[in-house]
Parts: sequence; structure tokens; C-alpha cells
Amino acid sequence: MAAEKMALAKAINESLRTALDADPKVLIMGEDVGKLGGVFRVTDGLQKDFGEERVIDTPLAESGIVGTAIGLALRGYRPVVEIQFDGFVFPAYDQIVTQLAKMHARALGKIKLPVVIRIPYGGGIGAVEHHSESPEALFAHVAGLKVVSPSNASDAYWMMQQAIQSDDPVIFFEPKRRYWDKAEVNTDAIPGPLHKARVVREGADLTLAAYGPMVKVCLEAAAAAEEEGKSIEVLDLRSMSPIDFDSVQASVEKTRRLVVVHEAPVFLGTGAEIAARITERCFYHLEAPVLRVGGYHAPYPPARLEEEYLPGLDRVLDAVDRSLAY
Amino acid sequence: MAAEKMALAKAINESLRTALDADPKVLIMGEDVGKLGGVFRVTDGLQKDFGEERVIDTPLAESGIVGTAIGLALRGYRPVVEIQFDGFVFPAYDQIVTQLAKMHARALGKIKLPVVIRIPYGGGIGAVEHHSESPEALFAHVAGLKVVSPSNASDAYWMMQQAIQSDDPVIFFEPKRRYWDKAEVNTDAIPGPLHKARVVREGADLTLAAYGPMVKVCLEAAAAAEEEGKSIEVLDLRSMSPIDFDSVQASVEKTRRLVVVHEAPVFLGTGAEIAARITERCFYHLEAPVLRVGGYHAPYPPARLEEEYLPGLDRVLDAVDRSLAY
Amino acid sequence: MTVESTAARKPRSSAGTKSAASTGTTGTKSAGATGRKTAASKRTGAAAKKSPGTTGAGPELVQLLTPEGKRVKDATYDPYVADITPEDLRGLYRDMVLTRRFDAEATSLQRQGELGLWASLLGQEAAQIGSGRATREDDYVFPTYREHGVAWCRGVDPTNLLGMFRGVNNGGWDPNSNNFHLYTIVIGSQTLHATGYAMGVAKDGADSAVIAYFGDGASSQGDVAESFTFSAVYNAPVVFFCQNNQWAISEPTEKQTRVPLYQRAQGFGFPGVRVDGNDVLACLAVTKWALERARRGEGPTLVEAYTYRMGAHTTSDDPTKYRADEEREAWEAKDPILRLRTYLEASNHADEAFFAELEAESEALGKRVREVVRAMPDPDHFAIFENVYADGHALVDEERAQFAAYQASFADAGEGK
Amino acid sequence: MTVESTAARKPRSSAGTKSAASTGTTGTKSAGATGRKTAASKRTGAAAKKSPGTTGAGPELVQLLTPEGKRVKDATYDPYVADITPEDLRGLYRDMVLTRRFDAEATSLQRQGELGLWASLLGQEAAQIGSGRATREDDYVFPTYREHGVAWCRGVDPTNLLGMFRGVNNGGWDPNSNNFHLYTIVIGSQTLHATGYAMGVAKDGADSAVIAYFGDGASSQGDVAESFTFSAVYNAPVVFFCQNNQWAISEPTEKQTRVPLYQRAQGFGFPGVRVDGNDVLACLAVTKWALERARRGEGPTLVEAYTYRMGAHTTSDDPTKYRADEEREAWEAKDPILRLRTYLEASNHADEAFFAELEAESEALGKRVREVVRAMPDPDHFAIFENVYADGHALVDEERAQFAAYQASFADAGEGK
Ligand SMILES: Cc1ncc(C[n+]2csc(CCOP(=O)(O)OP(=O)(O)O)c2C)c(N)n1
Ligand SMILES: Cc1ncc(C[n+]2csc(CCOP(=O)(O)OP(=O)(O)O)c2C)c(N)n1
Ligand SMILES: [Mg+2]
Ligand SMILES: [Mg+2]
Repeated sequence: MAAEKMALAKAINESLRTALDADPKVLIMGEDVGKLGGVFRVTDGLQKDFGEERVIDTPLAESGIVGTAIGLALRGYRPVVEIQFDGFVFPAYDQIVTQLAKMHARALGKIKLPVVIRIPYGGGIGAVEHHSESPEALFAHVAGLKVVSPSNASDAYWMMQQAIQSDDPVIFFEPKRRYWDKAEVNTDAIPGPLHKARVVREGADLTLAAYGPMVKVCLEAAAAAEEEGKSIEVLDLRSMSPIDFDSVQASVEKTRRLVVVHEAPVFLGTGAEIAARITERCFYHLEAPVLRVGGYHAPYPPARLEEEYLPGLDRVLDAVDRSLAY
Repeated sequence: MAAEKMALAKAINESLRTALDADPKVLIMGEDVGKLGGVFRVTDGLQKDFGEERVIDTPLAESGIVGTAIGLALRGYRPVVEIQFDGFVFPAYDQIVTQLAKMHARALGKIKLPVVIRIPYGGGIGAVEHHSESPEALFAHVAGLKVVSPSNASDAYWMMQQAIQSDDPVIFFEPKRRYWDKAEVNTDAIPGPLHKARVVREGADLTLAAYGPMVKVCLEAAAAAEEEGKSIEVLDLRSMSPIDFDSVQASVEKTRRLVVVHEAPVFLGTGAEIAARITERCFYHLEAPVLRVGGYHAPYPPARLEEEYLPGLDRVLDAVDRSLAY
Repeated sequence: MTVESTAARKPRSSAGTKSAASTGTTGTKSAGATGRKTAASKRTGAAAKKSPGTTGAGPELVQLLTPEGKRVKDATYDPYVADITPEDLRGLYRDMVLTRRFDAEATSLQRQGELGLWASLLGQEAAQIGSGRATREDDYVFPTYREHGVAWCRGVDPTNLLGMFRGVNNGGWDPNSNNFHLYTIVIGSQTLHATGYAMGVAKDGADSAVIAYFGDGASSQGDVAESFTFSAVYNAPVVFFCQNNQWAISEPTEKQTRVPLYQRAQGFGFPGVRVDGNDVLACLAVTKWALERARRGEGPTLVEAYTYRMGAHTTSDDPTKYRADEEREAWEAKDPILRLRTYLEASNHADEAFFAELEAESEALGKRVREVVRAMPDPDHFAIFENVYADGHALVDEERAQFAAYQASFADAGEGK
Repeated sequence: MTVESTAARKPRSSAGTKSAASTGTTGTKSAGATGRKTAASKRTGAAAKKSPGTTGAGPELVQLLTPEGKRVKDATYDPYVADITPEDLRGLYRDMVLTRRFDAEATSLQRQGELGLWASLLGQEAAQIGSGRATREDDYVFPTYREHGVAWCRGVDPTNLLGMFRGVNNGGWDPNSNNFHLYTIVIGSQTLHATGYAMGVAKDGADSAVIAYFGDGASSQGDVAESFTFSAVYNAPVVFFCQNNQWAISEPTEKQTRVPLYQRAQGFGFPGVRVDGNDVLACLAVTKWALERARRGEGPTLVEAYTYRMGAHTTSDDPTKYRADEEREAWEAKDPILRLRTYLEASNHADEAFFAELEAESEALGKRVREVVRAMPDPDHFAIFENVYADGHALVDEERAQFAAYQASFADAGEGK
């Protein structure tokens, strides 16, 4: 295949296909992942090609899906589980937090839990309740889980490969409103580490740190700011557990200003941890407090309000201005 | 009753009794809350006095307990639910996060959900796995919930009164290792607001902010520091959602240094939010970055390691020294 | 052919799993070698049972009107519709027609971009109108997101149902004005709310009943099982009404169970019954029976209405990906509305004028729905911060103020220019 | 008397709820006024069923040895113990005695402060040894926290079980060395792991089986119901072994179900059977039957072992708060060990020497356990950071380094003085 332009959803599909091909222990499980190919078609065609024993339509029960995936992992399989939407992961939360996250430690390392949980997340698609949430902080707080989110098709392909190869449970947040965004994917490339952040735009005056769907917004904001003569660095964090603080620190030591952007509510969102830790690491470098742009402390609003709720270009630029005003 | 010295567990018991007496709509529900009076005896004697219709032993199913409590609240009841231990709240997490927290907003305010969820939390009692955790951040991040934790018997009594009277869902974290600590409880007093922090020791050089079980540790640390000539202010936050940032800010504007202490893991713990927000509010006042002392990013360890895992006097003092060294 | 026997015959092979113990890190020992057969290997065991299949309409299906519109006798359930008048029958017919009309209008409003999404009840009108009309005013209903027909029976203005699909709210009607709870999207969770509510009804000493709707897919959720346990243990006056419409999005019922769903109840200690969900009379009778059991303090009942989702799961769904047209065609022959119409006409319970009038009413309803939806205003931006808490919350206040200042900055900027 | 009928007769009154609609903010309408009685109010419905009670040993109980130690015939299950030898019987006896001895030692070690907690299996030896001995080496076991007897059968060194109760680890043995998973404390969750594991066994084409243990209380958890659904739909080779020991801490089984638990399986499409859990032979036979069904590809089975928790829930529990001594005394008459001993003696399958030798072995086991536990070292402090991840994690590395520096600061301080 080598290099090819493809949509983010298609890149994940290709990555799953590659994994299914390479390792007979890889399984796909979830609601409607079979014939339908998932509500976003991310698993399109996989059941047809790999059969019902490897691409498994499950009963409608998220705890059951994750719980049996754990059992399959104990038997030597590597299940890749789909949760249909962000808001439907909570019935599985107990299995994820008390079992999946802790079992490796409970066994003093004698068993491994190579389970990937794919969650299409975030808003911006005009959906009904429970279909637009960003619960990543609720997983990143929990030791034993790794939490990542790609922002583009190439990362989607490679991060999925790495997540499946990981012997740790990985919560894989897919930015659903970017599913249709295309980018070059080079399947022959040698990817960098899964949990390393990447500078996606260099700049001198301020660092914008984001992941998943907000990377694009930050890039747009940086472009707009440039027209006003502000040089903004944009960092794609890629991983929320662990967070690559070294890269954030390096950037902030250069720019001396940091704004973190995510869709999730600001209060106790990942931005809180980044602000706290970077302030500690860069106390004498920061010219302004770390600012955060994100969702409000309110349930995700009905679709006609989501534009007001979600961080957009203007709100990011507003925070940039506030930071630069210090 | 008026003023009387009693243990924290007993104070909650008295508060529940008072509420059951005052309002026939108040119910107690949970596993073993009836004849046994709960594994910590917090509901001791209540079923005997108020009957099985008001103090209800439930099937062993946390989602069912919270889900039926929601239904009872919709019928006009005010259920006070007991989760037996912190680590067992997760089967109910879906009902709490997707239903209990959001239903008032979903109905545009037309229905109310006066449900209290009591959770004995935290470590230090030498228990087996799942019996020592501090998951408060996982609730505080979620809009629609209020999250509080008393540190002493008097607050336990009054905060429980206020939680039951609240028309919002309240997650009530009880510091289980302080259950047996006695303090004066004046049942005739007029309590302050539920979500207001309280200065429990005045000081000039640094602020220690904590809640629940860690308030006592901070007070001990402050006393020890005094012997070394350091004047430490200790703030009992009492509420994790909302957090009384005004009080923290006022204290920090005076002392210019802040250390937040909790048992929960530091990474994305409530201390992260406090550090981020106070740094923003007090950017020009802080002489040192906000430091945090808490649990590690690891599953709560077996009992014989918990002393190393939990923040204790020495670790708090170490952070105090580090802060003062800036 | 029963599903159970199919499953039992399924060989232990793994398509695509070429090597059993090749790459796994844990637990992959090849255990087959140590296998031994026992003397009794043909035995299926004393407790094993023969079960009717999940797919067909077996003898257990309660039916009062055949698909051809013939009234058939049923000693158990006839008494529950014994006093039904021709007017009542016309009423049921009208309910179904108007509900279908409303549903069709919503579907087309979605296509026109007025709604973001619609979940059609097409084909399930009898299950919903029959059960909905069985409820008493003081009963309480906990719906899923598809109970537009039940809402109709409860007197909820149908345009109220459209707010969440348009994206102007997440429900928002007052559940207590019609004893009709908000639509619930998280599958299965409302069955516990219904159970709790019913526990409260019993505590109050009232003789109301509660009915919880859910789907065949939902039957797999732990919450539904827990609601069975709680309602049985507390003998709560609740009816679990499962519309088995054969599909959970793309998954057929066989992916949720290998025996008929109504049988689930038995193992929890209460009765389950399967009713022809396209037979409005049977749905009415069976639901009345179940609600009256509840009122009499006999506890929960599970009703499985065996029906069919004639349309897509929602307007976002494409059923051609997973099911054949023939299946739908077979079910069209069992259409709930046609069936009652045939009966009404054959028994001279309705004349041309009735049908013509209903047609006009139907169009008027469509028009009104269209107009109301188009006029539905977008919510005020500050609605984001409203009703998050009943008693207020400092952080919400702070963020609302920041939001206001931010909004004002645009106005200022605009004025500045 | 059936529990269902008791529940059904329970009047709708609410002790302590003086006023039905006084203070609530929502939904408290006094509905009773609109009640009406129907013609059929005495009807209990076609699908209503008579169920045996949950409390007694009804006719459905599989028993091969009476409490008095008499061997009784059972056409269905006798074949599964047909080839059992006197030596096998003595082996079962020895297993039970040693397990009880180990358990008693652990209880006393807890009292001596060597363990933080202990969950005794006293009274459940037959259920655990019978079922444990029914498993084959390649089968896989998913226990709760009380399956010390099953662990014994699997060849797990009993002292391994004590680490988590002493507080030096959270389990920590290698599940794959004896196909015995770690103890699981979160009630019910292991039934899903067992189901998934069994799905994997089937995928591998192996003829191993999986057995999941859980309690009567656990039967209420949604996870257990979901494991029933998944195992039925995928026809997974798993046996659900429920030890109904009558109590979930302080709650009797009536708080979890109003019909016998083994009946739960039927509604999910697989067989359930109740066995005398104090009859080691019956437990062996029934479990073998169920495991062999699984091997043959016939899918899941639920076995309810009807037994009794003779002791406290754990050493932290005080059963005098909630249950009467007489109940325990009644069950002592059904003691699993005594019963087999009577049978062994009456049929001359064991002599004095055997019992004496076993007594000595028993004491030796107790001594060894005591010594091993007392010698169990506290874990290294850095164990906190070990095995959090298999592939490492930057934050764990950072915190480990900080911890090391902090620890070192004490050493420095110590040196400085
Ligand atoms: C907990 C949860 N998981 C997944 C979904 C996504 N989802 C919405 S409807 C649906 C299928 C429901 O099927 P069924 O219960 O049969 O009801 P039907 O839609 O057929 O009326 C699914 C999987 C959800 N809403 N909630
Ligand atoms: C999810 C969860 N909730 C609560 C508990 C606390 N708890 C431990 S054992 C127990 C009772 C279990 O009863 P049962 O299933 O009958 O097993 P038994 O202890 O009788 O063997 C409870 C409530 C728990 N461990 N997990
Ligand atoms: Mg369906
Ligand atoms: Mg039990």
C-alpha cells in the first residue's frame, strides 16, 4: 500500500485489517461491528474478510463486551473492542477500572491484558445526547490504562498498530468529527513512540497544546494569529496517559506561554494536570499562567448549542490574547 | 441532644436518624444497611427504629441501587444510598454519570434528583484491594453532581443534613479511617454553607489545603512545622464540587504559597484543578508553584505498603520545605 | 428448528484462527490432548429444556386479531377487552394512523434538515398504542427513545418529542404532567428508574402501576436484569414491556438471546408472556392484564411484544447493509394498521366517512407538526448553564459570567468598528 | 410456602411513611382515588407459575449422600461417579479435612494479627472439593475470594492464597501455572472473564471447559446476567457454579431472589440444576456432568450448590447481629465432612489408621502454613511502582524516581546526624 491519502476512519480500518492479517489472535468486538461495519463504518468489510469468529457482533452490553474481552485476553487473544459512542462507555467503566486496569498489577505482572478499547469521542457532529462527550480524563486518572487520541489519519493508522501491539490496555479515543478528514498515510513509515507529543507547527510566542479533534482548531488559530503577527507553536499531545510533559516543557521553555485546549470540561480535565505540572516544571519560565480552553461544567448541550459550548477558533484566540496580555 | 462529643460515624448515624425523623420521604438504601447497620455500623439501629420500608437492604447490585434510587426520587422520595466501599461504586458509575447527574438538566429543571450517595473512602485501615481508594475526582469532573467530604464529626453531622436537604445529587465521601475520631457535635448550631471551605488553622507562611482524612495530617504537619518556626495555614476544603476557590485564593494571597494534599493519585486529582486555577487567580502572588502531595499513579497497593503510598506527615513537610525553598 | 440446538451443534472451530497457541502471551495451552469422553456423553441432562425458537411466532404468541384481521378467541385475555366498543376500536385505529402520520412527518422533516435525527416507530404502532391505551392516568411510563405512540396515548403533545431530535433540548418536557418520563438513550437504564418509581408507588400505598419500555437489544444490558431482580424482590408494581422488533440496529435478536425473551422473566420469579406486537387488541389485553396484576400487588410482569422495525434504526441508519428486503415484505403482510382496518370494515364498525375524516385529521396533524417544528427557536446560548443544578453551583456561575463577558466582547468589537 | 406467594400477598402499606404525598417535590400525586377494579381481578394470569421456595431443600435438590451419610440413587447423576473408588472417596475426604484445617489455621492467624482479614469457607468444603475435583487439568477456574478448597484441588499452594489477606500483595500467583485465576473481589465481575476465556477456548477448538464461581449475593449483579447472555449466545463452554451459602454478608438469599437461583438459567436458554452443596459426591457428579456438556459443545450450565456459610462472612463480620444460632446448628447436622466420614466408616472404606494419619497430615499442614505466613516478608517499597504497566509508563518512572529521592533524603538525613 505504502503512501496513500485516506480519511481518518479509513486509516483505522486499514490498521485493523493489517493487524487482523498479521496476528490470528487479534479480534474485533462490539455492537454492530460486523455486517454493518460499525455506525461509522470503521470496521467496514472486516467481518466479510475475516469471518464472524474474528469480527464479533456482541450482545448490547458494554460491561459484557469489556469483561469477555478481558477473558479472551487471558486466553491469549488481543481483542480490539469498539464502544459505539463516548457516552456509552460507562456501563463498562467498572470492568475497565477495577479489572482491566489493575489485573496486570494484581498478578504481579504474570498476566498481560493487551486489550484496546476504541471510543469515537467528541462533539461537532450535531448528534443527540451521549454522542458527543469527551471523557478522557476519567480514564487518564486511572493507573493501569494508557490513553491516546490521534488527530490525523496517519497517526490513526500507526497509533492503532502500536496500541494493538502494546501489552497494556489502551483506551483509544477517535476524534469522530475528523473521521472524514483525509491525510497521507505511509504504511511503510517507521512511526515514533506511541506516547510522544509532536510539534505540528513551530512558533516562538506561545504554545498551544491539544490532541484529537482540537489540533485542527489550534492549527487554524495559529494561522489566524500569524496574520496578526503572533508566532504560535502547536503541539499535538497524542497521548493523555502518559502525557509527554518533556515535550511540553521544551516548548514552553522556548515560548514561555501555554494554552491547553480540549473539548472536555475544563474542570479536572487533562488541561488541569498539564497546567499544574508545567507550572511546577517551568515556574521561572512562564510569563503568564497556563490558560485552558475547553468545555463548561455542564452536560454536553443539545446540538444547536454545541458551537457555543465547544472551543472554536475565536475562543482559542481569545485565550491566546489573554495569555499574551500578561 | 445539643452539644455532645461523638465519633464521626456516630455523627452520621445521628444525622441520618434526624433526617428520617424529620421527613417521611427520606429513605436509607444499600447492602447490609439494615439489621447489620452497615459494615461500619453507620446505619446501626435505623432499620429497627424506622422499619424495613425506610431502611432498605438491597440486592447486591450497585447499578440497581442507584437506578432504583433515581426512580424513588422521581416519585418524591429522598434516598440516601450507601455504597459499601469506594472501590464498589463503579458498577453504579453509569447510572450516576449518565442519569443521576444529567436528568435535572435533561428535563430543563422540571424534575429534581435529591439523592445522596454515601461512600466510605480512603485508605489507612489495612484493608484488602478495592477498600481504600479515593475516586472523588472521577465524580467532581462530572457536571450535575456535587461532591463533598467532611473531616470531622461536626461537619459530618451537618454536611449530611445539608446534603439530604439539597435538591441536587450529592456524592458524600466519608473518610473511613476517621470514623472513630471523636469531636464535639452541636446539633443546635447553625451550620455554614455546605460548599464553603474553612480555615482550621491560621498561618502566614504557606497554605495547606486538604479535605476528608488529610485534614488531620495537615494539622499535624502544621503543628510540627511550627516547632521549626514555620507558620502554616490549614484549609479544610470540605467540598470538591464546587471547590471554594475564593477561600483558597484569599488564603494564598496572604501566604503566597500553596500545597494541596489528598490521598487520591496526584495525576488528574483535585489538586491539579486547584493548582491550575489558583495559579491563574494568584499568578502574581505566588512565590512558588502550587505543589501537590497525594497518591501515586499506581493501583492502591496492598496494605503493607499503604504507609508508603499515602501522604503522611513527612511527605507533607517535605512539600512544605520544597515550597518554602523557592 | 430451535436456535438452541443450532448453537449446540456449532462445531468448535475458529475461522481465521489458523494457529491456536501461536502468538498469545498467556494461557494458550493446547488442552485438547487431555480430553476424555465419558460414558454418558449423549446425555443432555435432566435440567436441559426444549425451547421454542426466537424467530417464529410459536404457539406461545397471544393473538386476538390474525394478520388477516380475523378476531380469534383467547380464554385468558378476552376478558380484558370484553367491554371494548366499536368506538374504542375506531379510537385505537385513529391512534395508530395518527401516530404513523406523525412519525412519517418527522422522518420527512429530518430529510429536510429540520431535525438532526429521527427514530421511526414504523411497524410498532400496535405494540405502542395497545400498551399505551392499557395504562391508566395515574400510571407512570418510562420510555426509550422510540415510544412516540405511547407518548400519544399519554396525551403528550407530539411536537414536544421533537426537541431532542432537532437539537434544541435533551428532552425537556415535564415528565409529571403526563406521567411520561423523558426519553432515555442509554440502553436499559430506564428500567431501573421504573422499578424504583414502582417501589415508591408501593410505599405510598397507591394502586397505580408503572410500565417500562425497552427493546430486544436492551434485554442484554445488566441494568435490565437488575431491574428484574429488584422488582421481584420488592414485588414492585411494574410491567416490563419489551418491543422485540427483531433488530438492535444491525443485530438480529439471535445475537442477544437463544430462547424467546419473554422466558427471561421466569428465572427471576415472575411471569413473562409473548404477545403479537402487531395486534393492537392483544397488546391492549395483555398489557391490561399485566398492569392489573401490578395493581393487585402481584408484582412485576414481562411482556414481549413480538413485532418488527419496518424502517431503519434511525434516519442515520442504512438497513440494506444488513437485512434483506424480503424480510420486511413478509412483515408488511402483518401490518398492524391494515389488520385492524380489515376487521373494522368486515364488522362494519367504521364507514367511509370515518376513514375520510381521519385522513383529513391526519393531514392536519402533519401540517401542525411541520409548522411547530419550523417555528421552534434555537435555545438561548445561556441555556448551556441553566438547570445544571437545582440549587446552584459556584463553578457554573463563574463560567456563565466568563461566557457572558466573552460574548459581550464580540458585541464590543462589533460596536468598535 | 413459596416466596413468590408471600411477596404477592404483601400488602401495599408503607411503615413509617405517614403521609404519601406530603413533602416530595415531584411526582407525588395521590393516585389511589382513580383506581378501578376489573372483572378479572382474581385472575393470576396464564404465565404465572408456581415455584418452589428459595429456603428449603425441595425435591429439585440433587443428592447422592444424605446428611446421615446414606448413599441414595440418582439415575441422572450416578453415572458421573460410577467409577469412583474407595481411594477416590478417601481422597475427597482428605481434601475436605485438609481444606478445613487450612481454613481454621488462616482464621487463627488472622486473630494473631498475622493476616489482616480472612474469608472462611467453613461449611462449603463439599461444594468446593466436589466441583474442584470435577475439573480437568486443562480446565480453567475463575474463583471469588473464598474458593480455598477449589484452589487446593487445582494444586495451588495454599500459602499462596494468604498474601492478599496478609496485605503483602493483591493476589500475585501465576494464574496460568494451575489454570486458577486470581481471587476477584468485585462481586460478579469474574463471571465475564470466565465467559470470555471460554469463548477463547471454543475459538481454539480445544475441548477444555471453564468454571466460574460466585455467590448467591453475586447473582444480582448485572455482570452475572451479562455473562449468562454472552455464554448462551456464543455457546461458550463455561459452568457457572453458584455457591448459595444462604447469606451475602448480612442479607439472606430472599433479598436477592424470590425463586431458587438455579432457575435463573432457563430464561437465558441453558440448564440450571440445584445440588446439595454439602454432599461432595453430588457436587462432583453434577459438576462433571456440566463440564462435559461444555466440552461437548453444548454450552453453559448453571449449578447452584445449596450450602451454608457456617462462619462469619469474614473475620471482620459479626453474624450475631443478623442471624440466629439455631440456623447454624441445623446446618451443622448436614456437615459435609461428617457425612462422608459416616459413609466411609459404614462402608468400611476407611479405617482408623487412615483417619489418624490424616489427623497428623492435617497438623503438619497447619504448622507449615503458620511458618510460611510468619516468614512472609513485607514487600519492597518500590513494589508500589512495579507491574503497573507491562510496557512502562513515563509518569510511573517519574514518580518512582521522586520516591527514590525522597526515600534517600531520609537516609541522608540519618547519615547527617
Ligand atoms: C448503553 C448504550 N449502548 C449503545 C447504544 C447505541 N444504540 C442506540 S439504539 C441501539 C440498539 C437498540 O436496540 P433495541 O434495544 O432492540 O431497541 P430498538 O432500537 O430496536 O427499538 C444501540 C446499540 C446506546 N444508546 N446505549
Ligand atoms: C461490587 C461489589 N459490591 C460490594 C462488595 C462488598 N461485598 C463483599 S462480599 C459481599 C457479599 C457477597 O455475597 P455472596 O455473593 O453471597 O458471596 P459469599 O460472600 O456469601 O461467598 C459484599 C456485599 C463487593 N466486594 N463488590
Ligand atoms: Mg430492537
Ligand atoms: Mg453467599
